[in-house]
Amino acid sequence: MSKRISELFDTDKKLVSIYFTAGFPKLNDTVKIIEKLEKSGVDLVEIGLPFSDPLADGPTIQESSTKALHNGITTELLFEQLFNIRQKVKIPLIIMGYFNPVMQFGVEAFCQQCEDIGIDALILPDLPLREYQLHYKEIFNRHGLDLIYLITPQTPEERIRAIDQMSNSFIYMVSSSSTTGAKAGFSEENQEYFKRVEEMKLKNPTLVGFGISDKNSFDQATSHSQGAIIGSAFIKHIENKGIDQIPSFVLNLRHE
Amino acid sequence: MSKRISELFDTDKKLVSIYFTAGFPKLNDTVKIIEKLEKSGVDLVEIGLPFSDPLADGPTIQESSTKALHNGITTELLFEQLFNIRQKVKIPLIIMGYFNPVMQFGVEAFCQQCEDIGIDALILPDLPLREYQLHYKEIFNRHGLDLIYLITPQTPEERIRAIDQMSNSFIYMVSSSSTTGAKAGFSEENQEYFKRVEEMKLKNPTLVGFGISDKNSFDQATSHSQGAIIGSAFIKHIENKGIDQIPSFVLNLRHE
Amino acid sequence: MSKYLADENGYYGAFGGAFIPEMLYPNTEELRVNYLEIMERDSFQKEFKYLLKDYVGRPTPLYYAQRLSDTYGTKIYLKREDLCHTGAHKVNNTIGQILMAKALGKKRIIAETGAGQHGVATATVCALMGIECVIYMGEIDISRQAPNVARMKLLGATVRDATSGSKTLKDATNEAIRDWINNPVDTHYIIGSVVGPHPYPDMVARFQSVISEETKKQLLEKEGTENPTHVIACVGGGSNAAGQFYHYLDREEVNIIAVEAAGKGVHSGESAATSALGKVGIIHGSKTLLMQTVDGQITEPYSISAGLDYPGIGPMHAHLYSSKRAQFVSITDAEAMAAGKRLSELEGIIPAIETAHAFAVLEHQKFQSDDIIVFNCSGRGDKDLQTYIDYFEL
Amino acid sequence: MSKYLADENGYYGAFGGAFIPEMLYPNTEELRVNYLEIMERDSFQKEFKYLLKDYVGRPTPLYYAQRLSDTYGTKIYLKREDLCHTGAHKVNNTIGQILMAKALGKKRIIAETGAGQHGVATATVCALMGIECVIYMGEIDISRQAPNVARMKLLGATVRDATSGSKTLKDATNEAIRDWINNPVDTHYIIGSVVGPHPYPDMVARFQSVISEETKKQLLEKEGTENPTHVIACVGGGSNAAGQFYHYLDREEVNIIAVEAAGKGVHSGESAATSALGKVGIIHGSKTLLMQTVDGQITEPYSISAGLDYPGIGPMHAHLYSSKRAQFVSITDAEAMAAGKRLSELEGIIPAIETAHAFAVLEHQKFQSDDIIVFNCSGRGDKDLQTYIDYFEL
Ligand SMILES: Cc1ncc(COP(=O)(O)O)c(C=O)c1O
Ligand SMILES: Cc1ncc(COP(=O)(O)O)c(C=O)c1O
Repeated sequence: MSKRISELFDTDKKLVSIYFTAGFPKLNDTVKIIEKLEKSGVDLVEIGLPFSDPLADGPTIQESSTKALHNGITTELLFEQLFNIRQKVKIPLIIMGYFNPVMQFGVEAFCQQCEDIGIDALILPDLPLREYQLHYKEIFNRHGLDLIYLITPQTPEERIRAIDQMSNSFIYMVSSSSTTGAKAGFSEENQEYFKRVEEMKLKNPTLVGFGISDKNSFDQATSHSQGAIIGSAFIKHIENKGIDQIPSFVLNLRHE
Repeated sequence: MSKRISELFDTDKKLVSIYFTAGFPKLNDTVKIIEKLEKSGVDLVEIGLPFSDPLADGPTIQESSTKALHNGITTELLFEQLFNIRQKVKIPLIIMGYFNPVMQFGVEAFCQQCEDIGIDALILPDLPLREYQLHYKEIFNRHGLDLIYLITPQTPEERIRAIDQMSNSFIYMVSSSSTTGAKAGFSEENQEYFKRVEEMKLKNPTLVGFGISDKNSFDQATSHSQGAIIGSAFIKHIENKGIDQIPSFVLNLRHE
Repeated sequence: MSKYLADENGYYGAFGGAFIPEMLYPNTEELRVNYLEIMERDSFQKEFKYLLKDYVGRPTPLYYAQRLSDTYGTKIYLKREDLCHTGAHKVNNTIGQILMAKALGKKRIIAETGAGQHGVATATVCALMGIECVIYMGEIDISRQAPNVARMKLLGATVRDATSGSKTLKDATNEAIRDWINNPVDTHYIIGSVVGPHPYPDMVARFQSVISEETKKQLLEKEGTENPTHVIACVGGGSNAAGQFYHYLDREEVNIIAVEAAGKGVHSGESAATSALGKVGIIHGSKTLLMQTVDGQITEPYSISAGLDYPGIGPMHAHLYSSKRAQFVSITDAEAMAAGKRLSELEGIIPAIETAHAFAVLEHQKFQSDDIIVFNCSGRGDKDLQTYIDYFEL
Repeated sequence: MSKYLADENGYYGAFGGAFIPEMLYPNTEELRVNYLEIMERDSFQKEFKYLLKDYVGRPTPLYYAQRLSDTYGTKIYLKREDLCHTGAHKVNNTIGQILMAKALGKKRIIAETGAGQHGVATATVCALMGIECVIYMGEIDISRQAPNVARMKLLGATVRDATSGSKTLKDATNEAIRDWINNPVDTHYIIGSVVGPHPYPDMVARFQSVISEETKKQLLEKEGTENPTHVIACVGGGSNAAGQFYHYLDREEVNIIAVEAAGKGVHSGESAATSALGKVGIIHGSKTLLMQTVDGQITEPYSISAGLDYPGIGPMHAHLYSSKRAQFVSITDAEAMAAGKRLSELEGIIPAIETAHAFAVLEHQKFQSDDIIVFNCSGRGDKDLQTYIDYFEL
């Protein structure tokens, strides 16, 4: 496990993780946003590598991806933007993207770049476990990268346990079987699911993602997990208010 | 055979027969036209009883029929218009129409009216021989009416002879297998057909109809027959020049 | 010989015959003298059956409509003529007639069309045989049935506009007949329904009779009997109905229901309900029931479905009506549209609007749970989508 | 097991698999675990075959195209999928999948559609079964395929517009997948081609394999051999091709020709010729050939035919391509349109423009007089009339 990630989870506090789309709203906002997030007290950042067809995401993230691609973001350019990032921020950085752009870049080359830059882990929602195990795990490991797995309310206990076995940092607990940005707030059912997973006492910690937009949903999400990931709500915020208002967004999540 | 018709064919001259549509161009032109035709030296008149779907006729006659119907002509009204006609004109008068209006009026009633008025014969192109013989001949004969049969270049010799046997006044020789107004002038083939029929030495005289528009075609048509029937060309003439110019139309047919 | 079929002079009881001008005599006579002999030739039957099978896609299924049956509490079968190549039963007849034309040595085909279904079916078989094809269509129909006009052109046919009269089907028929008069030797006229002078009604009915021939066999397999309790079909000219009724005509235990278009209502002045409104008369060479003025002028019919928008019915149907062998039902535009929608939603089959008229009978009449009803599902609704769209504001 | 069919993990050689987010895992897993067992059930097979026969109108004819054969000096057969209910082969698959959905206890169906053929086929089977149906369609496609949108609505389906991305098929697919993610328990997603994550490509190919199953029998009757020398089909996602090739895959003596849309020219920048332009990548859950930028962004394809306008091909076809089992041919818009017109004029069959691409091969390649060529005549051109009208100014 990446040291930065393991240290992070070694606290009691509820972790705030923010997802944003690289190259959005402006092509060169990527690094600025990461810096501002760290300064605002965010614990972990997921840098979205835009994809033309992000089928696990909702309209907000899809639109931001489309705009970022239109702005001219490419995998290569993202790596260039992140070239010096570790001289600027210390918090764990994760790249989240779809598998096709990674494949086209070359999995080996991609991992090498991540290692060089100091990326801690990857989230590739459409890279199936089996494929990963068979073909890519060895490469990832060689470059000190963790692959973060997702689980959903429909994931059977057995499979959660298997994922837990294979995971090495944290588990991304999708709040409901929903694309990002689809729901707001959590139902009883959702909460029971959080509790059920908590009671499984997995070896890895969990972060809840999807559907978290404010302090209320953040608190609900983290009552049975170690933190939560905010994506669509954050993207809407910087789109409407600009990236200078990032601190207020983060503040509002924790205090209200 | 009607006396007026038999007397007419007792001459050597080439007979001019004119077809026009009753109630056209104006509703009450019917009688005026007949009078003018007689005065102009026309030998025989066919009064067209308009029908909505005159499938043996070309566009000129169809349009005149449509207009006449629009003007308000009906079978009853035509008979009213013709009520006194025999006090005005002496030449043979024939009513030409389709069988459906006759049927709706009642064949018996229709023939009675014709007899009362002094109509000499009927041309009902869509009343088949067989039907006529079986159901209507007796009625027609009782009212002193002849039914004029048509023959065409395709009519086999045998059938021409049969028609000749059944006919009692003259045979309407359709110049080519064409709807009215379809062709202008006659081909070699046409002329051969005229000759062929002439050489059959039928008991009835023949009048040629369809495709006669001027002196030239009139002369061609009558070189092997006793006369010709002009329809579409006459209707076009009165439509364009008015009914006052009828004498000039007839003159032009004979002298040029 | 069935008393419901044509006698040798083409009469169905008091109806039928050949009321044609002498100019058409040789054409129809050639056909009259030869049609039965040609149709009975082995080579003809073989090719006809071959093309119906491999080209048209016959036999069409006799489909048990489960959800429709459940809805109306009776057993309903659909004879799926909508699955025929070109989308309706019309092609059964054009296949037969193109073979007839070939056997007679004809080099050119003409036809009339209203909605365009018969025109397309004719243009199709002419393309298949490589024979010149001219289709007459009313000027007004040409503009409102643009897709079918395009299909005919794509198939290589010439579409000629009938500009006379009301510029619709009746006038297209007049024009086609005129063309035939003017081309008596090399041209065959493919009439699209069981109308026109003898031998057309009989010939077309024979070609379409494959529908009930198949139905008998298929029903026997499914229900253990060749006979349904009811056969139901819409009647424009009456060809799909003739085909569906044919082999049941003499089986008096089979009830026959013929469905006409009442347009905006039988007595609205905008209707095509010939049996209800018509009187005996002559139309297109046949003595039959037709809509006309007291003066014997043929009137313009109206129906939302172009294929039922004809002022007459075939003489067979006039006879079935007057002999009471068939029950006639009039269905309004609104009832037909609702029935079309219902069939779409219940069975996933969007019927032609002509066909939808037949299905509307289910709302008019109660059937028993053990009745077996066969509908002629005469055509598919693809050609009618614009009407459906406009009507239901889809 | 054929080396050209999916292995138990859904791989065709290097292609296939299930590259799906975890959110879809339960849905596809449920299907993967059950589909073979369900398909093999007697009751399933019985109902599937019954509906294919009585509802869809199968077997579709294998029609010997005389005039086309004469023109090209070879023997040409057409597998008449254009005669299927709803107008194309697509319904074979939707019938299969709706029965699958019922067996899995699903209460709601979703699907994506481009030109609308698959949407109509899906809405049709949902009406047939009385199951709720939501169809995703790109906003742009909705406006250019209005008649098919109307058909779906008439059939009772809800048509939802995909407003993301390029607002066409690719995006409709994304939206449908999202819906499925959001409704993992009660909803079945009916994919319309041999694309998507395992087990879809295999399942859809099996449902479509009825095409070559019938072809074998029919050709044996007609030519005394089950094997043609060539089978030819167009490839959008590849379902009609998969069905036509299926039972011939292991018969190496049968040449397989797959036809892709070259749009305005393979290298014009407006093309959908995936095998020529694509590289290995992941699209809609499957590893296959797809058109993409060097950066792995999926590019917008272009073809005059909406059904071929897809940036990928099914993994089976990627494998057939890379293993050289099949020959791939690219056909431009202009070649396809000309081929469509030719088939219309020579055979009286107006093909879908997708299908017309396949026939254009006859102008690309010379066949021997004793070759036996089977084309999958995958669909009829009714849906494409506006395109034909515009293109040929009819
Ligand atoms: C589908 C369909 N059904 C019925 C008809 C009516 O014709 P007929 O009464 O000759 O079957 C038509 C005519 O176009 C039609 O297209
Ligand atoms: C008639 C027809 N053929 C072919 C296709 C292409 O799909 P596939 O490659 O899955 O057969 C379509 C798609 O809509 C179609 O409608």
